[in-house]
Amino acid sequence: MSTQRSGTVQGRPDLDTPVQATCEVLDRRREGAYWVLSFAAKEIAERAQPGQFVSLAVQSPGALLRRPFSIARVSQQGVAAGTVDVVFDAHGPGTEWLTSVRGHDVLDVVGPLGRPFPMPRRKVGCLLIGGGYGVAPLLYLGETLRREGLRVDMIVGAATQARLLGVIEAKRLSASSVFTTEDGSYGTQGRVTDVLEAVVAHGRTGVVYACGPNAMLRAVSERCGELHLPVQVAVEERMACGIGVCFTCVLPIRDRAGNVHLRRACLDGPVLNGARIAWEDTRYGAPSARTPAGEGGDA
Amino acid sequence: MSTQRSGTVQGRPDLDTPVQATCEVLDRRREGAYWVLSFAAKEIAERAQPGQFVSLAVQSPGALLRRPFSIARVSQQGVAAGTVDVVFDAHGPGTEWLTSVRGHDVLDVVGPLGRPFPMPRRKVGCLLIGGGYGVAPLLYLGETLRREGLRVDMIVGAATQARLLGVIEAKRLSASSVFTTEDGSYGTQGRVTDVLEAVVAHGRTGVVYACGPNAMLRAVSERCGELHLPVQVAVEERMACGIGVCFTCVLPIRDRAGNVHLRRACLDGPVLNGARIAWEDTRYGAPSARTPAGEGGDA
Amino acid sequence: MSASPVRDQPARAWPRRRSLDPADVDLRVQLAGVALPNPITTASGCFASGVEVDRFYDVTELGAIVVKSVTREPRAGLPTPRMAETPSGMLNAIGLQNPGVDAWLARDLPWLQDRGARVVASIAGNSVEDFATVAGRLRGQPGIIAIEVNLSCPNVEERGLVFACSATDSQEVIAAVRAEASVPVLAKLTSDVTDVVSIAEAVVDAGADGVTLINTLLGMAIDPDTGRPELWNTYGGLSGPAIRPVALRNVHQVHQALPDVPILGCGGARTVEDVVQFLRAGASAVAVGTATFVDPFVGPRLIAGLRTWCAERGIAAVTDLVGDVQPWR
Amino acid sequence: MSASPVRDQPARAWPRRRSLDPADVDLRVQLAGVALPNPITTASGCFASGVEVDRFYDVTELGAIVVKSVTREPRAGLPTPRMAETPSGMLNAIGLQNPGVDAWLARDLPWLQDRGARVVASIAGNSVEDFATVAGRLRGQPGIIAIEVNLSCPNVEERGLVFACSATDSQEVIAAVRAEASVPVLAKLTSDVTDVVSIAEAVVDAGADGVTLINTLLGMAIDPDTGRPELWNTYGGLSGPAIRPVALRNVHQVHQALPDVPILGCGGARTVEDVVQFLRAGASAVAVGTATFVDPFVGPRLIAGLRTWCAERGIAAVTDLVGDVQPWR
Ligand SMILES: Cc1cc2nc3c(=O)[nH]c(=O)nc-3n(C[C@H](O)[C@H](O)[C@H](O)COP(=O)(O)OP(=O)(O)OC[C@H]3O[C@@H](n4cnc5c(N)ncnc54)[C@H](O)[C@@H]3O)c2cc1C
Ligand SMILES: Cc1cc2nc3c(=O)[nH]c(=O)nc-3n(C[C@H](O)[C@H](O)[C@H](O)COP(=O)(O)OP(=O)(O)OC[C@H]3O[C@@H](n4cnc5c(N)ncnc54)[C@H](O)[C@@H]3O)c2cc1C
Ligand SMILES: Cc1cc2nc3c(=O)[nH]c(=O)nc-3n(C[C@H](O)[C@H](O)[C@H](O)COP(=O)(O)O)c2cc1C
Ligand SMILES: Cc1cc2nc3c(=O)[nH]c(=O)nc-3n(C[C@H](O)[C@H](O)[C@H](O)COP(=O)(O)O)c2cc1C
Ligand code: FES
Ligand code: FES
Repeated sequence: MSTQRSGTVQGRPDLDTPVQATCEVLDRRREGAYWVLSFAAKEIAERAQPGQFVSLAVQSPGALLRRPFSIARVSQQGVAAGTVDVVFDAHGPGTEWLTSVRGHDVLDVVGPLGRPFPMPRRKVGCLLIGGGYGVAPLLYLGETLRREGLRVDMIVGAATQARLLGVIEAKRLSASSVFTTEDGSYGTQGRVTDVLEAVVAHGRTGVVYACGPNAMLRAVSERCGELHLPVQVAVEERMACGIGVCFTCVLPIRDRAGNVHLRRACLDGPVLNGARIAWEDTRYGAPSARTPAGEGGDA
Repeated sequence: MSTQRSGTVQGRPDLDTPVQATCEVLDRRREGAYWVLSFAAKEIAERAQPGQFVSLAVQSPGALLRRPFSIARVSQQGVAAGTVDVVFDAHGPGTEWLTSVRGHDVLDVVGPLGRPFPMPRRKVGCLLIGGGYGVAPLLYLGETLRREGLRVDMIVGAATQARLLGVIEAKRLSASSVFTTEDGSYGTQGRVTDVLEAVVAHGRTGVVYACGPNAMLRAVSERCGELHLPVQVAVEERMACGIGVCFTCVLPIRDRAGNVHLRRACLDGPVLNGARIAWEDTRYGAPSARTPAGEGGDA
Repeated sequence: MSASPVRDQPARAWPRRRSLDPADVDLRVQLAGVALPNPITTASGCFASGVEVDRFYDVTELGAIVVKSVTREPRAGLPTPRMAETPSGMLNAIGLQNPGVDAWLARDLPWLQDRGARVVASIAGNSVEDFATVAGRLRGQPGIIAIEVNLSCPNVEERGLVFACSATDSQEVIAAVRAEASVPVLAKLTSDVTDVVSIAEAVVDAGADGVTLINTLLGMAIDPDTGRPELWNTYGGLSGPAIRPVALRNVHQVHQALPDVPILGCGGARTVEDVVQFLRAGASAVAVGTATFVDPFVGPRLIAGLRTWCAERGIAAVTDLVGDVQPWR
Repeated sequence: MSASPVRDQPARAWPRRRSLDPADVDLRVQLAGVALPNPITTASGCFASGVEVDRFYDVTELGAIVVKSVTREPRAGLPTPRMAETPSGMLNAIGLQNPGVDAWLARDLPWLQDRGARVVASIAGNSVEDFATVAGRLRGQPGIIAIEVNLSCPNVEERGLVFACSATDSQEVIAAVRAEASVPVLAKLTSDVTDVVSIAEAVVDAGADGVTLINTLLGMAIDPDTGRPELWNTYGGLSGPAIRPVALRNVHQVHQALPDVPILGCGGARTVEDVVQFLRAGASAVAVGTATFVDPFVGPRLIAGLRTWCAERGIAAVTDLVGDVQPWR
């Protein structure tokens, strides 16, 4: 039985286009160092795929722009059908404001947005590597891969135990799971890349999916390159619009001919082929940013 | 027994200076067309006098400035000691936001601010004339006058019955009370000034106190002038600071020598001698604003 | 009686007229001789090429679509970070990323033409010749109803000084574009000048059929912790509701000085009330930029909202509002 | 690892230093040769004469008190409405209401002197002679540590053009004030010019010991219903957080061009992070205006907050921050 609890919805009826909806908040709870927000968004739930994101209007004073969050879970069946979850880290005014919403409050949501994780074309082992709240969309992806009958292994990393997300779900979901913390407070001390090669060997990995800080995604992409493993990463870049109209969220992507183009992370991503990102032209995870020369002030 | 429920308080210990306090919201309820907001503000309650106001920080998006509201009631005794009430009309973003606060929310309040209604120096009949939400501070004043053993009569006016505030309290408080509505939906059809002279004669009025739209205050002041009655009015003017530092809230006041000076309504008012206001130099209640020539753009 | 005395006692209130059926409100406007079905357009650089928002609604509902500025050659644009949020606004430094005029004509314009959109082509360059060349390429293209000349570009021949900061530089560009263009030409000006009226006069003298006011304000933000500018480019353009008062002032100043010059108002418009302010200040149409980032449906919402707003007040034609300011003195 | 990759991966992060005891942080700064105990001052016209806020806290805690601009003769100022709220900002048109320099010296200054406040006298006028006369009256007054010259006034001898919009007009005023003044002179400039650096150079050449950047931006708002400007004066000055990116850009531009010229930063500062941005952009001290309207205690809050902020980051002296921007390229 499905309960339709969302409010006004604007958009085209096509299932491959995003909508704008006013959504009733169902729950907002803590999960370790993070917050989980659930809201009723039938039209978004039925369109969503793992790796896509939603953008939420926030009401903190002076805040103008929406805030993008990966879709962490959607419920298709039962009384919770049409529910969308996001997991977030409260660290700035917009996310702090989100911790203050309560059940029955109404949120203005646009989504689902962006390119989802592509499903493997063959039956291969899938290694999911998540850092911090980046684990959230991977748990959603993992469920989907499992439903397709694929083997899932996981590496979950964070700075410290409190910031490790989804330990129980990861264990439940995957054939094997390895946890890393930088301070060694849980699992292996170190970073996700320190254990990557061992897990790949062990899990007969055919494709890697990763989400987390861009510096981590760079390290993972580079390691996968060395191991000749395909890798799909869900990136983050500051987004003014999230819908492809502002060109603030670009990343340098190498085409087949080797030429680098700046592509919109909100439209061509957030899931991108990690091997195609010209990481050396970004400001992520390297001592100094090497970037194409710009042509001065913008209008 | 007094319960101290307010949060941080900043300010000097002197009872004649305002403070800034974070105050717990106790209640927010509808009253006719208006809203009543009660919050715990011990230091403000013990300093407050009728006619003074508080200024509340509002969190509506993009709003910068505080919103001024007359103090409608303070509780000095019992479990509610230290409670301050304001009555407001929700018509713009800031006041709309205020309707969304709930019990246990915390408000940032500065007050009490401004010059209160002066108590009569002799035992005279006091006529209180309120329009719309302007009745709120007069009920507070009426209680105080009654405690001093003075006769209180009231005229309460509004556009229509739903916007008549404090009908029951006015009846309880005053020796006589007259109600006017512009559409005749309750009491006498017309305006407060239409019944003023009759009430004055009947109540042996020695002083008039008024609060309401400035155009009403002008009409009341002019009528009292003709009747040679002292009149104290609590005015409204757009206030950026409420504490006397910005000079945005000025009104033209005639000194004893007849010279007009622009005085700050937040500091020299909001209660002013209605006979001293050079109403003809304001934009209130007259077909065209006659004003001193300005000297061009400001810095 | 109980309402705000500050708000409700204007010496001359809008005459109370009978409200109308919203369907009877005439939203049509003329912008520099071009007929638009309503006064709501996009702002250049805030709507990409049109397809992106067409996923949400039929973008041909808009009065016109002002597309992202195109240049003679393709441009990669600037490295990230390209944006930072500021109080009620945002800074951007995109660096005019665009595929170049030829690719735009080949890949982006045909879709807009097919859909029947009214396209305002925005053009940018770093020399008079750049602008003239791009304008020439656009000549005779169906669907392009006007050219907007983005003068907020550094002039490489004048030590990088922005064209819109110099009356003579602006004039040269506009004259060259005017000579090439087969449609009305709008000069898009910046507020970052001492005297916007003199620049507006100059471009009109040079043949501009109207002006767009305003582009972003030059601004900056710094990460307090690291000391890094929030934008790779150090400086960027400030847009959004924060700049609306400045935009309205520019529109009003130019309209007072040059009442016959059509103005496309731009800068921080987000609500119906904002649009009405722009029209009253003297704009014939209003370009909406940053608000689209916040609300993809802002265009149709403003069109419908403006219709209702006018109907409730008995305003039969939106053009009645244009330039209608009632000074206090 | 889980924190924002955008924020947390600067190519050169602030070197991690041991945190300090807040009491050990040195907040003292020099502004145009004047020693201040901390870099927080008031902005002219946003603190009246000082007594008003002294009801809340001891105003001598402030680095300095910049008082409301005074003129040769008393001024009544403009009729109301004098203010309108805008997104994250406000417009004002007060018209320099002040009692005149003689009454100010007789009635307001003595209180500040008695309290031992460090007073920056702000002066305004409509002719070079006006400014010179006022500056002369202030000569030798104890407690006045500097004079700030409000150049955002119309010059009646030049068809009402604002002094700060013309390099030569500004120069004449500053030279005349410099000749009369016995204390350092700060020229307060506007951002509403094509090239703020050239105006800053001009006033420094004329003898200014420093510059205050920026005054309000010229803006406008209209009541959509009535068509009346929200301000009696039609135009007014935009202030508050909305303009902070513009203010920071002005400070940075002038500091880059004239690194030895002391700058009093002003425009939209409200939080400790804002103050740090101004210092990094190149300001030696920061004047807080509109924020006082919102929070009467903003001054002491920023002083204490800055101390803690520096202590947590191991920054021993606030002067270490001045001008410390790390460009991306
Ligand atoms: C595609 C995508 C998916 C994301 N998914 C999640 C998620 O599932 N959970 C989660 O906690 N966070 C997620 N983020 C990051 C999240 O959007 C930011 O943490 C949030 O916008 C911060 O807002 P704020 O007001 O709290 O902080 P502020 O730092 O004050 O934000 C100021 C501005 O910077 C932008 N910004 C700040 N941090 C980031 C960031 N890391 N990435 C992009 N923009 C940023 C904000 O959107 C805003 O415009 C995602 C970001 C992107 C781009
Ligand atoms: C001394 C004083 C006492 C007041 N007491 C009360 C009261 O007891 N109950 C009540 O409902 N209202 C009272 N008001 C009016 C109240 O302050 C405004 O209704 C409120 O500020 C409107 O805010 P808004 O955001 O909802 O509306 P908006 O109209 O969007 O406000 C925009 C700006 O205009 C100002 N403004 C708008 N209306 C007024 C007004 N009438 N007077 C002054 N400034 C205004 C706001 O403060 C704000 O800065 C009082 C005003 C003053 C000056
Ligand atoms: C991300 C972004 C990109 C922009 N690109 C352009 C551009 O290419 N050409 C142009 O003339 N203006 C450009 N602008 C300026 C806008 O067209 C508009 O003038 C400005 O943003 C003010 O309007 P707004 O506040 O409604 O956004 C851009 C603005 C933004 C925010
Ligand atoms: C109400 C008001 C009055 C002002 N009066 C003056 C003035 O008399 N002289 C002056 O130089 N600046 C004056 N200013 C400008 C401020 O000093 C300051 O430059 C500007 O407001 C920007 O800073 P802020 O955003 O911190 O307010 C005034 C500003 C406001 C808001
Ligand atoms: S966020 Fe606007 S294009 Fe990607
Ligand atoms: S409101 Fe600022 S002086 Fe009265």
